[in-house]
Amino acid sequence: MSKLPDKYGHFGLYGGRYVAETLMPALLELEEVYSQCRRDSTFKRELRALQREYIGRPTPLTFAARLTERLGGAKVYLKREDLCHTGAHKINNTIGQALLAKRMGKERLIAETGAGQHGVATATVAALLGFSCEVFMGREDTVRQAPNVFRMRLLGATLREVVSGSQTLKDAMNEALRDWITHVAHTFYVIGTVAGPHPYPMLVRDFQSVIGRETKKQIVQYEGRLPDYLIACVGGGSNAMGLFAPFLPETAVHMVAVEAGGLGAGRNAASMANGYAGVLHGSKTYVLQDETGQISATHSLAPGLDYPGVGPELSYWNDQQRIRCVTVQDAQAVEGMRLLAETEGIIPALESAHAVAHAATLVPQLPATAIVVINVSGRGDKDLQSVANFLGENAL
Amino acid sequence: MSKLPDKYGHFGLYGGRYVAETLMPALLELEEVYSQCRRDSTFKRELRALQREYIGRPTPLTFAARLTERLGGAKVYLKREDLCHTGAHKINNTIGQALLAKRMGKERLIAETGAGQHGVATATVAALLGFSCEVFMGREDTVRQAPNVFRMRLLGATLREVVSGSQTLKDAMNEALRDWITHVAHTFYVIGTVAGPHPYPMLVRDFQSVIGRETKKQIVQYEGRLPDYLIACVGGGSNAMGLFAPFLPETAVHMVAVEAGGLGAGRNAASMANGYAGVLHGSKTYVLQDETGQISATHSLAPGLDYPGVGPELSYWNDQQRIRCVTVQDAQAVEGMRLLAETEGIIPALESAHAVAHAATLVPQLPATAIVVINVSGRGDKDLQSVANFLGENAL
Amino acid sequence: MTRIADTFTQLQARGEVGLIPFITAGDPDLETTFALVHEMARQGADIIELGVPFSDPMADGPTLQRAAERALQHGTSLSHVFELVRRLRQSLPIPILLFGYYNPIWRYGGERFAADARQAGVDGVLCVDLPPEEAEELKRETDRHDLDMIFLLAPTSSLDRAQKVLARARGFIYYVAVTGVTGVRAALPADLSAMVRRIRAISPVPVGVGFGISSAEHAVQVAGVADAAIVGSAISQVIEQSLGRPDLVPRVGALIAELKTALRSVATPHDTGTTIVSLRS
Amino acid sequence: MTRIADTFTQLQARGEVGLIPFITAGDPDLETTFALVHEMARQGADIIELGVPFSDPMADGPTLQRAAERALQHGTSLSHVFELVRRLRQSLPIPILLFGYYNPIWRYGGERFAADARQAGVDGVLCVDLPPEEAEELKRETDRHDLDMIFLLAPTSSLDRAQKVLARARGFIYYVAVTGVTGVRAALPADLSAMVRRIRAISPVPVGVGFGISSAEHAVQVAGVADAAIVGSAISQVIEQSLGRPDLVPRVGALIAELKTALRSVATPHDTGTTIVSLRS
Ligand SMILES: Cc1ncc(COP(=O)(O)O)c(C=O)c1O
Ligand SMILES: Cc1ncc(COP(=O)(O)O)c(C=O)c1O
Repeated sequence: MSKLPDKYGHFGLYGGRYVAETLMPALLELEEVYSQCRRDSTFKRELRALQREYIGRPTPLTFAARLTERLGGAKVYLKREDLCHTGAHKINNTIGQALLAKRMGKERLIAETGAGQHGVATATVAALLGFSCEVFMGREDTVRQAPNVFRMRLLGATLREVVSGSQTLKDAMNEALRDWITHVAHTFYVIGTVAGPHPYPMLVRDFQSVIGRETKKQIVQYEGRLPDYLIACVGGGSNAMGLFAPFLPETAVHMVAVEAGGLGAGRNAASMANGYAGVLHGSKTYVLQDETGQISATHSLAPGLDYPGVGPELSYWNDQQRIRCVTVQDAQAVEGMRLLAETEGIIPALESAHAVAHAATLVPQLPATAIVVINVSGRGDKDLQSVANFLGENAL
Repeated sequence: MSKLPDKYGHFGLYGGRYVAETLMPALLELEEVYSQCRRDSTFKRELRALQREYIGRPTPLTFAARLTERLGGAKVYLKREDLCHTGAHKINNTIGQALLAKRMGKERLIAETGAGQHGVATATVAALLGFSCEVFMGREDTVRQAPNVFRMRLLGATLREVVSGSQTLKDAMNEALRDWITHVAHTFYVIGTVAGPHPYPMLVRDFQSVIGRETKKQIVQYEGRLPDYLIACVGGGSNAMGLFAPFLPETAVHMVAVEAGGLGAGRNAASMANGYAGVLHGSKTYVLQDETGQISATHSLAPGLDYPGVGPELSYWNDQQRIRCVTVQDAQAVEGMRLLAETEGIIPALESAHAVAHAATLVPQLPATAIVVINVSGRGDKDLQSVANFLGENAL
Repeated sequence: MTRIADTFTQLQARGEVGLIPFITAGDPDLETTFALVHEMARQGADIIELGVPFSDPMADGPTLQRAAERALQHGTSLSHVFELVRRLRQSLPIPILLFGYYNPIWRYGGERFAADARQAGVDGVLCVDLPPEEAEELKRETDRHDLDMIFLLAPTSSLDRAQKVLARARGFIYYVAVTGVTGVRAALPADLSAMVRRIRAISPVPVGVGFGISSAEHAVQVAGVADAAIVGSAISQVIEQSLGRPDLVPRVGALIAELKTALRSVATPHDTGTTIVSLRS
Repeated sequence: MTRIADTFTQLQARGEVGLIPFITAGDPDLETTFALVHEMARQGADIIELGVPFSDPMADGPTLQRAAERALQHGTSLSHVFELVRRLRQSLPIPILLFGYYNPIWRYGGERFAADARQAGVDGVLCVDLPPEEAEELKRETDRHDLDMIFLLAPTSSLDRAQKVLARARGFIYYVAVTGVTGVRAALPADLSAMVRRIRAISPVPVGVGFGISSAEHAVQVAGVADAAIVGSAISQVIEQSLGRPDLVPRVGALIAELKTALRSVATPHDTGTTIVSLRS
């Protein structure tokens, strides 16, 4: 694990704990409990058992033969987080946090969700471990991710539709924080990405790092060496950090973070490409905002990327130029989804399709000896309706 | 592997090859190719690699702690076919058949589908291995499983909506057979279950037996012994035979096949419970039919069970009383779905929910020392809309 | 010698190619079927193929699917078909062949089926989905009751397989003209004649050709090589187009007459005498 | 000595509990805010808390969220707020405290913010989401420009943490009355008085209590233990209910008068002299 963040939760300029005083004690307690648990072999054993026997880890690293052939450049491998229980990498994190919540004696989990994947993953672990659960979701997202709303309900969670602000992920997170401030004594807030106040960016990264650790082992097994490129989409950055973190010391491995270019200038969610350092939801990081510091409305067809911030650690590595940040627009992402579906029989989530779309432009420029790993962070089932609408098909 | 069927494809009274003469040469060729492949180490290696690196096998065997506690009887384990790529056990079979098709130099795959799962699984392997693909689906099913229709299209398959007969799975299979008769020279018919003419019931069983082989290894690892009960739902019977087959010689292991009780008498799809021996779609087996031998219309909320026949091997073992056959109705299945969702955070397919629902009545009658394995043959995402409609919720 | 074999002997003696029309019993009702059979016989049909409707006719195209649906709408069953044949037999001299799928027969019971069929006056039976491998049980019964069980060969059959099937043949062999399901087609396969010639060269029984024979031209084409032409969907199409019309029966009659005239215009095929090593050229 | 400290000294001298009303700058427009501040001062407000609107007010309930939305609809920014304060300062003697979230300040630039705030006549600043751990950078600037940076304590704060926060306190300490967000509430927590007493016993600065003080009764309850009562949502509610009405300003004035009267009826709390070992009982 990386030496970052420092003891204040800072990744260089970024990170920290910008929260209401009411929450500070809970964050300090969480930090303390987490630092015990990460050294506790019972905790680690329990986590590993659930990863293996419940989530279905390790997820495969699939050689994409036909995609490789189609793109005509580097060899392409896919890290298959789409095969995780509930359909995305999100559960790697919610399982970990739910185990922490159990340690802390909490009875209730809350979560914000955009795509609904983190909401489903939280509702899932709540059911599994016997917590009550409420999930905050912007009304706009409840419409475009309706099946996930029903999944959460089936899992016994209560859905809290958020009608304030832009009614998307950022507002859901505001509401979740408000609920947490109000019920902090018995409630654990399960944050869905490497954002939020310290220690969340650190612990979510750690729980997601299983992606990168497995990838490292698998690629060495298949190819006898490390990959040249890692590509991951970035909403808050948890699947990206999960893949990247174990490779950070390997300086020959290039890392590409793909942000949501949405519909182009002014209608996107590319916080690192288009944002400025700022403070949102508890940490300092790149934030899409206007010149007076008001947070911008964002757009991405991929609801999991439709967020004006990004995890502070990504901001840090971006400044360090350890990771390179690119953008992919809605239409390209849909093409990326089709490309992977038609060549490999894998329908990626729209979020992950951003990574595929970038690979489609990068890979042809690389020599055949190069190796590229794309993180397929989730499956696309949740996006079928939006893509059908986008394509103007009424066939769904 | 079992010594059944005999060289004519007979399981006792059942099975065989009841097809138009046009198809006989293709079936004989398939039998021949399959008998080579099952002894061919290259084929086996290729299949195993795809199982591991593409499907995501082995799937976990998950101990269901909270379900066990809730039911208050035997210990319950779940075999997690819901974690297979594309969301159900169906792909275990389509991968195998697609590899055979490649061996045979075919260019085109066709398939029938009810729930859409087998159609998606076939479209998936077609994309993966570069076949063209057409999937036959009854119009009624295209409506109730709309997301799967869109998935198949994204995967590049052509959907053939079937408007003849009852417009469900049985009619889709008729149409697929008609297409096959017409294009048999370059087309491989990927049958989705252990039904159809010999050698399909045998080869589908063999490809699905990976479920039971893994389960056997896993339960011995966890419990040091074999389970007392295996429970699986039965549409055509592929997930059931896949789980049961490797346990057939273990006479202490009880096997329960759960058929679709639908809405009760006259509106169900329980072929073994309510049918008579007959000939449908190429083999002799239990078939729901009237006294003049016309095939009955069936009903199940679970489209994958909504079929008037059953694999011939199940008919055989049912007569032998090696497996016990029970029925579960629509409403109980929906309760089974909720039960597993709320206690374990796993939303099973409506088909698999039949097995869960039976477990809910069986498990409380067993001692705490008993061990039950439920085959969670698929995940429920495809069923959310039907269940919402069934429950009268408009919240989806 | 059965009535079917007898018919072919007479045809050969007359130097004629047989016409075997197919209609579905009960389409649109049994009375019309009764009238149709008589009319077809009058217009020159040599053998009547009577379809036993089945709910899941997997070898049939849309035309015959719809014919079966019409017949099943008022519950036409095997018993009804036997009753129809019994009535027809009182005045019909030509052979009647039942054509259908195995399940209704199996459900009726093979032994009972054969006995009742014979007793009603049926001459032969053809199950589309009962290849020789699965036919033994039923064939034992039909043989015992001296019914001809008719087997099929198809464009996909190998020489090996043809020999195996022909070894069991009785009455005649039904050669499926097209790789496909029943239904009218614009053209027959280019290699049809060659295939039929080869089969005929090794067949101990006459060869009828069916599936896709949709016009007088097709009939003529077949007549050059086969012992009989079997016409199904084309007739059912006329029935469908004439539903509810008073002239349904004469319209079908006219088609039969036209087909028969076309067939009579062609000379019977003669044995080629070639040694067959492969069915497919 | 800053104007805020000064105000508390005077209040103590008069044996009075202070009233600190909160309104959002620019709600519904800056002219109204100007009028409201003057009216509130006239009706007895001791310090004015002026909200700087932020798009994502994560510690606020619906009432103050809507107030901020109204202010942002016509783009109220920090520059506008400074301009407003500059105008107010021409005739307003009482302290003005800016209340808001950190991002608009950070984006404005901490140094520039402190300089411009001081220059406009601002006396203190409170960032809801800037706990002492993260405040150092900004505090350096506000200290340099002699602005009071106000910190908060909450019902969840431990004694340890309270001591740490109090060590950095300037002006007064803001005690959050409820575990929750801003907003009117039917009742205050039962242990509120005990908690405030304990904090006051160890605080080097006066203690104001806010969040949820919604009525004269609440104000009286707080007045028994605290140095000042902070009232926000209750006022914004009146503003919201009076939108578009000519008497918006006097209606708010009436509420302030009522609250002030209630507070005046209560004697200032006296030091309890207890040794505090834990904040929570
Ligand atoms: C499948 C998938 N990928 C990616 C994301 C983006 O989140 P993160 O950047 O934290 O991985 C989401 C968020 O919902 C998601 O569902
Ligand atoms: C998830 C699932 N389970 C079970 C079935 C039933 O098929 P079988 O009995 O062949 O396993 C289906 C069929 O579509 C299915 O999708």
